[in-house]
Amino acid sequence: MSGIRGIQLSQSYRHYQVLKDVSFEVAQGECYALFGPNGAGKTTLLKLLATLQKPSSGRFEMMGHDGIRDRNRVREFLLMIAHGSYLYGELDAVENIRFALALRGLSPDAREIKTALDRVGIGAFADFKIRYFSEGMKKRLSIAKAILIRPKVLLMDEPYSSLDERGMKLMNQFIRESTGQGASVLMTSHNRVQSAEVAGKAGVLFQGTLRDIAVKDLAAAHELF
Amino acid sequence: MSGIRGIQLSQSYRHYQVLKDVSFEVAQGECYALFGPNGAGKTTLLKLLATLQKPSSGRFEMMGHDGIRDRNRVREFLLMIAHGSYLYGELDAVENIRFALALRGLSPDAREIKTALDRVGIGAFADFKIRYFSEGMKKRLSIAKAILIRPKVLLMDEPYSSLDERGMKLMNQFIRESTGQGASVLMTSHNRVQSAEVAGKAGVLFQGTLRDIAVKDLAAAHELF
Amino acid sequence: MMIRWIRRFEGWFGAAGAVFIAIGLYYGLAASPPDSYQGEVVRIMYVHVPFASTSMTCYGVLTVASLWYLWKRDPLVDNLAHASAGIGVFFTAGALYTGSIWGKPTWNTWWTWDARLVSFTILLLILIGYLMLRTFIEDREREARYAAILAIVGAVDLPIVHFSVEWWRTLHQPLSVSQRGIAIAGVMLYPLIFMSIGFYLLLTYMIGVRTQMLYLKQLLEAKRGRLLGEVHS
Amino acid sequence: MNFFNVIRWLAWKDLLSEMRSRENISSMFFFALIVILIFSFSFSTDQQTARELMPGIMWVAFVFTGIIGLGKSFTAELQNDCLENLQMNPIPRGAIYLGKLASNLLFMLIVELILFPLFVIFFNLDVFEKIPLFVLILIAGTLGVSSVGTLFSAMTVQIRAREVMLPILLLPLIVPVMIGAVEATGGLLRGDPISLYRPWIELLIVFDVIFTIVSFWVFEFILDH
Amino acid sequence: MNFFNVIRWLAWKDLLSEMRSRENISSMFFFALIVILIFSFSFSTDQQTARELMPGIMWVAFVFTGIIGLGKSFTAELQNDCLENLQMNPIPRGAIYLGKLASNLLFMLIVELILFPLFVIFFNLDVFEKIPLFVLILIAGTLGVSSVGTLFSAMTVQIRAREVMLPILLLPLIVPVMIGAVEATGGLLRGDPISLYRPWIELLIVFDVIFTIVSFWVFEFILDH
Ligand code: HEM
Ligand SMILES: Nc1ncnc2c1ncn2[C@@H]1O[C@H](COP(=O)(O)OP(=O)(O)OP(=O)(O)O)[C@@H](O)[C@H]1O
Ligand SMILES: Nc1ncnc2c1ncn2[C@@H]1O[C@H](COP(=O)(O)OP(=O)(O)OP(=O)(O)O)[C@@H](O)[C@H]1O
Ligand SMILES: [Mg+2]
Ligand SMILES: [Mg+2]
Repeated sequence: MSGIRGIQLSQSYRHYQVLKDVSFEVAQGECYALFGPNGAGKTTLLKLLATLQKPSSGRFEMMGHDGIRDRNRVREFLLMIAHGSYLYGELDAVENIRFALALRGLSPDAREIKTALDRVGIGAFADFKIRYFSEGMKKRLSIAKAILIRPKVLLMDEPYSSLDERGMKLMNQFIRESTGQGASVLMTSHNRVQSAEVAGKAGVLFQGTLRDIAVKDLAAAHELF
Repeated sequence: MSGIRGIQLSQSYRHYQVLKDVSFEVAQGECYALFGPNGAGKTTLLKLLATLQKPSSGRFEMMGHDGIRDRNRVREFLLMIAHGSYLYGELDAVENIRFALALRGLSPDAREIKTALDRVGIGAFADFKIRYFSEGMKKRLSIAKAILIRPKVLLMDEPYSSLDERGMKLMNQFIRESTGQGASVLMTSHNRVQSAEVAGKAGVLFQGTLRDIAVKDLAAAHELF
Repeated sequence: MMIRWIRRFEGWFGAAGAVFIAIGLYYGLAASPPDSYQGEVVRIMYVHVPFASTSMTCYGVLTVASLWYLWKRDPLVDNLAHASAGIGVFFTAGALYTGSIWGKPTWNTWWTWDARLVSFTILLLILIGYLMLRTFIEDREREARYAAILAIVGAVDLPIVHFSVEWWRTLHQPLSVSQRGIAIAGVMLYPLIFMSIGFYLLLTYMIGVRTQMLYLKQLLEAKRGRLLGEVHS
Repeated sequence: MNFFNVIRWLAWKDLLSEMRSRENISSMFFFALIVILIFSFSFSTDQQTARELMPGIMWVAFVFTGIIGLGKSFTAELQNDCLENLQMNPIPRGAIYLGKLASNLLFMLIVELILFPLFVIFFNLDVFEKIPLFVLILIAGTLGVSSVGTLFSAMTVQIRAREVMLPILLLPLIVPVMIGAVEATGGLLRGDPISLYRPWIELLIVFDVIFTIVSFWVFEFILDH
Repeated sequence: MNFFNVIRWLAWKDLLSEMRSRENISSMFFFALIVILIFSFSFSTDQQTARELMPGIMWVAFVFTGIIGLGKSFTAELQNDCLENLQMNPIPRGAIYLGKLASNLLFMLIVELILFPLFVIFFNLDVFEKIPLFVLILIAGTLGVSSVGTLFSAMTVQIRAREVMLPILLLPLIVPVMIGAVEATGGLLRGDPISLYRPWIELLIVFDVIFTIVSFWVFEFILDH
């Protein structure tokens, strides 16, 4: 049973077909890195998989469950880390984590939360309102949340963006840990160097279609698209 | 006369002092790359220089003009490229460019605009509403705008973020061209590799203070902060 | 400079205010006779009128301080404006409160849609709006700037509100009860004068204390900020 | 995931945010106050007419204030894409509805109860022995507004022109609620025998029940494709 | 940079956006329509009272509609941080004010003129020979609302709780406008001799002049530190 399996997914907008019969598979414990030019449809693909919009045609499965029919099942597995940080400005870091976890039926104790925040380097800001966080600090908080949730399927839209170098390392460490525990990770990225460190599989989305590439090609100098 | 000169700039927020007596200088035709951990105050520094907020203390000059007293003069020189793209969702790419340039008293002809859009690779989307643009496409449009405006001082907050590789190259090409024509560029970045290609000078903002580093250190593997 | 000045004199103002008010209360409650029309109720006048006029003065201070702030950008002047708005709410509410207590026996209603009442209520609303605006802005400098703008625009507006409302009501119908004709003479004048002077001294004292408090709070925040900056990053 | 837990956490989050920022309740209160004053100004020619119009003025003010509160209820979820997050989480949509309804209803009722003494003063009412019935009418009317209101607020927040679309869609639907509430309040204040305005209260309750059930049921289709 | 050019371009941009999306005018129109209906429902006891209340109803509806339009005017500038961009550009702040005032005034007047025939029908008015004077009152009242309104809209858009703070700050200040407009309209419709309501029209004009000048002057401090 694979972690994520996309089967001929298509998405059209009013003027324009963005995804054309995209199929792919991410095994459990595997990280798939998705590249592609600006406007290729990477974010669109992630949104489909996150059950945020319905594909124009095609279907997908997560942990063996149909992503459209059984979407409430699928939602128990997946976690998305995207440009929006899903945080409430008036609550502080700890309260935001509590709330996010409560929605999944989890109630971590204060020590666990503290450990996670320390690990991502924002322990000192635990009682700061999110409104005052910088972009990178919000991203780090998202990692802390993911550490505590331990999802089976991780969808990440440009995970490295707005993170500093230590932050990127942290992110990769977290991805490696997740895959180590059997999670499937699908990420989009423009950062080949960082992605190459964790990706087990890679693909390029170009003109609506997905083409697999070798991970070692990521390190090579030539252009992907 | 230097392009940008910061003199003991400090910024405190209600709870918190972010910048402490930061001084630096960017000559004309020079590109300064600013690094620093998440939450160091890089974005804050750029906002001060862009005349968007007033420093708690200290002052700065651009092209010899005082940035606080003569801020209307300074605004004629500077252009900021930041996370927000400064674009109107209901207008298309060309109209957005026209509007942005009109505010500076420029009125480019259709051919010029077309050339700039083609150069940044979104010529085909010239009459698309911005609302439908992906993150990277918006960033590219910002570059096109900058190409047409040719500012004397360029402030850029994470210029490479959400650009694909070709986009990053484009950005560097544009930066080199600008400095070649005597512009001063100040950018923040988490991407050492790309920045090293264009930066003539670099600094690290850490715990509120700015420390100059050698550009060749950017390529080296050790940690900056 | 100014803050030292405030600190030196405010105590005297407070003490003098208390003395004047005490004398005024004595005269007003004990030594003056009841009014021939209104009886004992008239004694509310001795607090109502000072309340009303001090609250107008508060808005005056607020306006001047706001203009001054936009011109010089002195944070202390902003504190003064902030303080006078807060104190202004207190005195305005006091005037409304005593007025409506007075209204119940004389006009036989707590409230009527009369010119003065309405324009005064609008004064209160502007002051409260001013304070709310301040709480909804994080940035100190912007908070001061926007608040000053609101105060100035309100200052232009208040006379217009007052006069237009007055025209409106007088154009259409006579005031339900005309109370302007109380003969203020002799025994009733003295307590009023004492109370008024006392209220003005008290006002000065309160604004002084509050300004100083806001100023110190700001200093403290800045100091704490510098410390936090060292701890955190 | 426990249904009632989700409701509790959602309401907790809204109440906590409110206690932090004190935005909603204080601003709704003053908005209502000002609306009442403005109405009284524009409509009241004499004391007698003013008292006759009072139930109308009161309910129009409550409904407008409610609409402002309802609008903010879901726009608060737009920051950092929090709404998408709710959508992606494995929680019953109905629980989201009830959680939001609870906090909306609570905010509105608090504001109305603070305003009530002012009405008594402004309009010289004499209602002290009628308070229980009055509170019943208040709750019934407010629930009628906020049950559909919460539904529509979730809907309009995801479309363009949201600030206007909420009142445009909501107001026509709640006309019966308004009529019922105005008539019942009028009857009560005039001191009519209860048998005269009892049908209006019954109408309100019928509406409440129908609206809440229907909204609860269709809410699923608003937050999910 | 030419002062009038900036005004022209700002208004052009707003009108173009409006023509594209047709958001403001159509939604303001329906909002006003519904408000009027709701009022008529809640207040009308008999035909005679309804006609007497009509100027009040009309102006309350216009003012609330105007507030909605004013609110959107600057929130539209928040998308993609466009407001920051206006602030960073070397353009006179007064020109921004007048440009925005122009488009706001225009939108409001268009809506009011579309609604007017409906009033004539609903309330059985007989005004055909009075139309020029009526339009004068309309323009004077609307300018009074939108002159301060544009100022406050720029202010509140940059703070928390903006949706509520705009009416909270604006409504008390425009009480004289409302009174003047209601009285003048009432006098006109009742067929009073002009000398009776002429002072109200004068009040409106005085208010317009004072407020436009004051707002123009202080606007500078809103968009600049
Ligand atoms: C809520 C109700 C009331 C409010 C808001 C109110 C407000 C005011 C205001 C603003 C002033 C002007 C102060 C100044 O110009 O310095 C004033 C003065 C005065 N009020 Fe009231 N008032 C109220 C009720 C009453 C009542 C019920 C009475 C008497 C029956 C009364 C009698 C007076 C008198 C005698 C003065 C001073 C004389 C004058 O300047 O005209 N007021 N009040
Ligand atoms: N709602 C929409 N309506 C019409 N077109 C859309 C819509 N949303 C996205 N698009 C178009 O779909 C294409 C893909 O967008 P998407 O955001 O998925 O790109 P992306 O691969 O994530 O790009 P980037 O690397 O720049 O983030 C773009 O060309 C965009 O213009
Ligand atoms: N309005 C504000 N009020 C209080 N604190 C703020 C405010 N804005 C920013 N900060 C704080 O200032 C610090 C610097 O923020 P800034 O956005 O400048 O960081 P940055 O260097 O750009 O970080 P990143 O790399 O993550 O973008 C952060 O700790 C942030 O919490
Ligand atoms: Mg994307
Ligand atoms: Mg930043």
